[in-house]
Amino acid sequence: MEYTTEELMVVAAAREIRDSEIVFVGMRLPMLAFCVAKRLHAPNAIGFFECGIVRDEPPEELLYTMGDPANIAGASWCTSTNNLMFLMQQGLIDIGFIGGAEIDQYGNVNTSYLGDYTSPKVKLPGSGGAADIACLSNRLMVIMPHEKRRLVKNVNYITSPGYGTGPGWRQETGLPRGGIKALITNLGILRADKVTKVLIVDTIHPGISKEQIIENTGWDIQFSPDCSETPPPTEEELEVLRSIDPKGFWTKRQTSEVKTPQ
Amino acid sequence: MEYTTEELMVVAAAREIRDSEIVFVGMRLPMLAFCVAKRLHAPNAIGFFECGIVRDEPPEELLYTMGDPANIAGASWCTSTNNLMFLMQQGLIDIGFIGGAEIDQYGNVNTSYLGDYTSPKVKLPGSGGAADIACLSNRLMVIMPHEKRRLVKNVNYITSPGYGTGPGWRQETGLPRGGIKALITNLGILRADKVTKVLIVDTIHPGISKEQIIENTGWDIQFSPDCSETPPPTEEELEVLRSIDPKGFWTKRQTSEVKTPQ
Amino acid sequence: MPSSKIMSLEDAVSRHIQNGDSVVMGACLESMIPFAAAYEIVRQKKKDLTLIAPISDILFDILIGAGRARKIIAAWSGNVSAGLGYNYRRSIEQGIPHRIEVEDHSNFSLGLALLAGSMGVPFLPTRSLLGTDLLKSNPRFHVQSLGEETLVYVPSLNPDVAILGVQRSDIEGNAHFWGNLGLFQEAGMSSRKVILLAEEIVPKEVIASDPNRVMIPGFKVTAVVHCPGFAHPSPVPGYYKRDHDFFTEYHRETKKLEGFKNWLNTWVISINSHNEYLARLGQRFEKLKVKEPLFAAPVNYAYR
Amino acid sequence: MPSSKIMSLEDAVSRHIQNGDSVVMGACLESMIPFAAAYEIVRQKKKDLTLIAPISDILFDILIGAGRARKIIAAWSGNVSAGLGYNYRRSIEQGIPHRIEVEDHSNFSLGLALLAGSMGVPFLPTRSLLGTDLLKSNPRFHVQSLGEETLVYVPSLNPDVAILGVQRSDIEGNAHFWGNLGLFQEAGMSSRKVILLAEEIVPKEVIASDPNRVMIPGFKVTAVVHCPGFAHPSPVPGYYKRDHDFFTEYHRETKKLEGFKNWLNTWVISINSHNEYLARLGQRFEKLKVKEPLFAAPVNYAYR
Repeated sequence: MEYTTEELMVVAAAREIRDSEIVFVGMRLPMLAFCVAKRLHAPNAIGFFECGIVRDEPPEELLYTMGDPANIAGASWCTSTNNLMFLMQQGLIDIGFIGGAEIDQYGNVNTSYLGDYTSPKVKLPGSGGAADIACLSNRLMVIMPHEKRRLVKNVNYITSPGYGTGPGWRQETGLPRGGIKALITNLGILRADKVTKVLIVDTIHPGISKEQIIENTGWDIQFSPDCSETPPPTEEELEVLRSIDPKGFWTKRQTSEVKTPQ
Repeated sequence: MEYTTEELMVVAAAREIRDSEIVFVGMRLPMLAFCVAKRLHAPNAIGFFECGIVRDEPPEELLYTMGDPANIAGASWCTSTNNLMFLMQQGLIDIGFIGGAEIDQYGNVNTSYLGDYTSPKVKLPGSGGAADIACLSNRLMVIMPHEKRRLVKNVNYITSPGYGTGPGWRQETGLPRGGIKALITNLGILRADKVTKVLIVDTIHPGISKEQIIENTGWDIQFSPDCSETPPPTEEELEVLRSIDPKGFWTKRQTSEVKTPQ
Repeated sequence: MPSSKIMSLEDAVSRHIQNGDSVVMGACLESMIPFAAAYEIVRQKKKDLTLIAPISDILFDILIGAGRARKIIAAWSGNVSAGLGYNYRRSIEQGIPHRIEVEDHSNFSLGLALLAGSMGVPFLPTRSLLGTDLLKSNPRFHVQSLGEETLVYVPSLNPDVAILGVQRSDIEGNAHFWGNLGLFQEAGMSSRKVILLAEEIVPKEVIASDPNRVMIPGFKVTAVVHCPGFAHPSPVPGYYKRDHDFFTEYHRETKKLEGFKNWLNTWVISINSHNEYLARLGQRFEKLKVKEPLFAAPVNYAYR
Repeated sequence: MPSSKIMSLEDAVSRHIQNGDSVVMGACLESMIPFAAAYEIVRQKKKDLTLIAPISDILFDILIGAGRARKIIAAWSGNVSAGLGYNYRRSIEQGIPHRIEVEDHSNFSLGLALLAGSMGVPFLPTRSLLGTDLLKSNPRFHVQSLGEETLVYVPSLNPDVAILGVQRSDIEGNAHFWGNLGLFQEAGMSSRKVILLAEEIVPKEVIASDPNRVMIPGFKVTAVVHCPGFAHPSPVPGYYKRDHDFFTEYHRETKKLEGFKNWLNTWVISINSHNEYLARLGQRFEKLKVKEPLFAAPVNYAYR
């Protein structure tokens, strides 16, 4: 079956969610990933939406924002943003998803300012709940386009901390847990090296070359010794995904280059 | 009209509530006082019940506890104990009522331990919300039987602070506001001297002598230069009160000595 | 797919309460107090419990008298409509059946302690309790100056178990609660395990039809017990009234130790189950049940 | 006896929002955002406002572009379903129409700041934000060691005014709210004044029939505005859906300053009232209204 890069990214994200986990769901691709996981391998996963919604069933309509009334109807809990953040601060959130404008070799994400924050070149929207998810969840997942200007050696503003300056940094900083578990891009999946905490390539998406990844990464990117190809979406995964987003609003089936499985 | 001492105490307490005030209502006599005030001179008063209830209409039945379902039906807000305490901590509660086992010359109330708290002679029930009301409300009202063993020079355990050791003590202690406004007993009404902060007699109930008050007070009790007689309940006040507690459950009309107005 | 958490009261107490546990026993002050669970704790002879609640009417007095408590963390312990708790006094004043420890709180400070536990922070600041001797008798409070201000830092509590009552729950522990909240939500969110006692078990769709009525998420719930009448003699809004006489009788009958032993035998030990308890109450409980429905205005969650 | 707080949107904005005020503009993130009040603020040329919200979709971008804001205290500002906010960027990057100040927050830290204000304490502690540069760009955060732990102390916020939307209110400001809460309750409790925009005004008895559905007490409410459609283009559960296209169009049309000026003139300045705005929307708004009722399960508050 043919699929788009975005579909591959959603499926890759879905595979990171294990059954019965509590997931801090971001909008767009993570929302779809949560729904795919629920329908396939993680039927008991629970979704937290930071506007104050907890769901154990996917909503009946495609969401444009997490506050759409379709996300409220049939929710298992409607409550305050604070109550959900409290539970995350307790350590009860297994996995959280965020996006970003920039990410660096240690998985630190910037969604606030490009350039000096006192007189920035570009003002980005800001943290939302991303800083909280990066600080307090057990495993942080980041989803971003793979471009040299986005995957930079060091971000100049940390909105959402990964491993900071390397091993031991989170503990020294006082963060209670967590750290970046994977960066899913349109070219591959990167994970932190166990020793150095620098992001290295774990799998490369079908049809993508190592050179493309090197060219599009802003630091001297390394490849895991076990580096392999990202398994393409299965027919089942695609079917479920397309039943959730039939028009491909978030997965760009209308506009994006369509891939044929290798 | 005849009335009991308890009826006089309720009416005296009701008179302390001004219109549109927010009242932290205790159980028993203060509950009745709030209802009397609402029906007569303070129709817009609002009652806070620490179990998490706010009312702007009295309940339709006599309450035995503030958590009786009759107190929930028709409430204007059912919420958490914390939310009500938060608003009090902000300074929004005008007047709060408590009872006590012991009170001293500075209006400090003990409802915790008689004797050394490490091996007390008598274990009392404890603070409940009384300590919070005494610390955080704008005006504290205490209602107690007038006995020498209860009105003592110094309590040996402060559950609910009045003026501590005298002028300036609340400020030095860090308390943001408040202090005892009146102590209503079965013999009279005591208020803090403006300068010394010691409780002195403001009014004496009808039929009670100064000597009775002196005999039943554990410190060298003084009388205000303006000391007068507590105005007896009016017919209207008694009618309203008896419509709320028709059997005199809380005002002991069955058991208590009945007074004839002087 | 959803796995049921339904179990009997006996199993819930037996499996999920260990000797030495800290247990929130009701958190709504005078209503919805889980007496049925307290009685079962007595029957199963659980011991060395640390009991936590702002005010739980005579429930603490019963458990103290029955020798089940090592310690209480509370703002108030007695008999709300009738007066003092005699077992509490006997324990502290005379060491009968043994002397329990007391961690003194006010309603607010206990609320903050459970909220801090819910939030996952070590303390919360307050302006309450300044100048009180609770700061001496409970050395866990910490007074801190901050610029020109003085605050009390209230340390967090994360109880081992919360036993909480609700009107209705589904089999997974998604539940509806209404009435005054007390510290219900803070107790549920801060505790490691939650045992729900429910007047009714309803389909999941009933709960999901009104997610704003849910106070704690189903995934925090460990066990769901279908236990109509669980709160007697305390009330459940929409279900039954408070049995005022029961509290008055308890007060009268437990003044002497012998009297309490008789009371405990009559109402707890000689009874094998909650159903037998209800049977013993008989018409007395029937009379407490509400007869005049009073429905909330409809709420529409329409989204299309 | 109850005194009515009902007033027109024009009066509520005119009387209760002063130049220089700090104003919470919606607290539920993507839903129930009080756009009608924002438009009226633009028409009345209120200025030097400090805008507070975790996320209020394009509402901040509109007010920034219209020159009404001096400062924003927020976690996120942009266009949730369509991307960046161009006026926000123009203000910070180019000083157009003037450069606003930004007090950086995360959703959680803003939630804690408003909660601290609600609680009446100067700060609340958190483990979030450690290691982030929000601690640098917002110097009001304070990092504190406590034994072996490190905490961030988030300073309290007490806004001058909260403008909040609800489904229904009585004339005194007792109101029912349902759906995701966001920071609704914290915003209402912490603010000195509260302006409620309500889809419906209902008799007091309707609200009193379900006191658990009330989020902030009526006495905290300063003004009640009957303003059906107040949240358009954001949604109100049970009333109308989100107008996704409106956000997409805004994004497309406001990329250039001229485009924003046209947009503002079309949708705000050339319109005299909220009713005219609804009339301009016409069938577009009708189509957003929900058509399939979805009622919550009944709840019985019976007490006798």
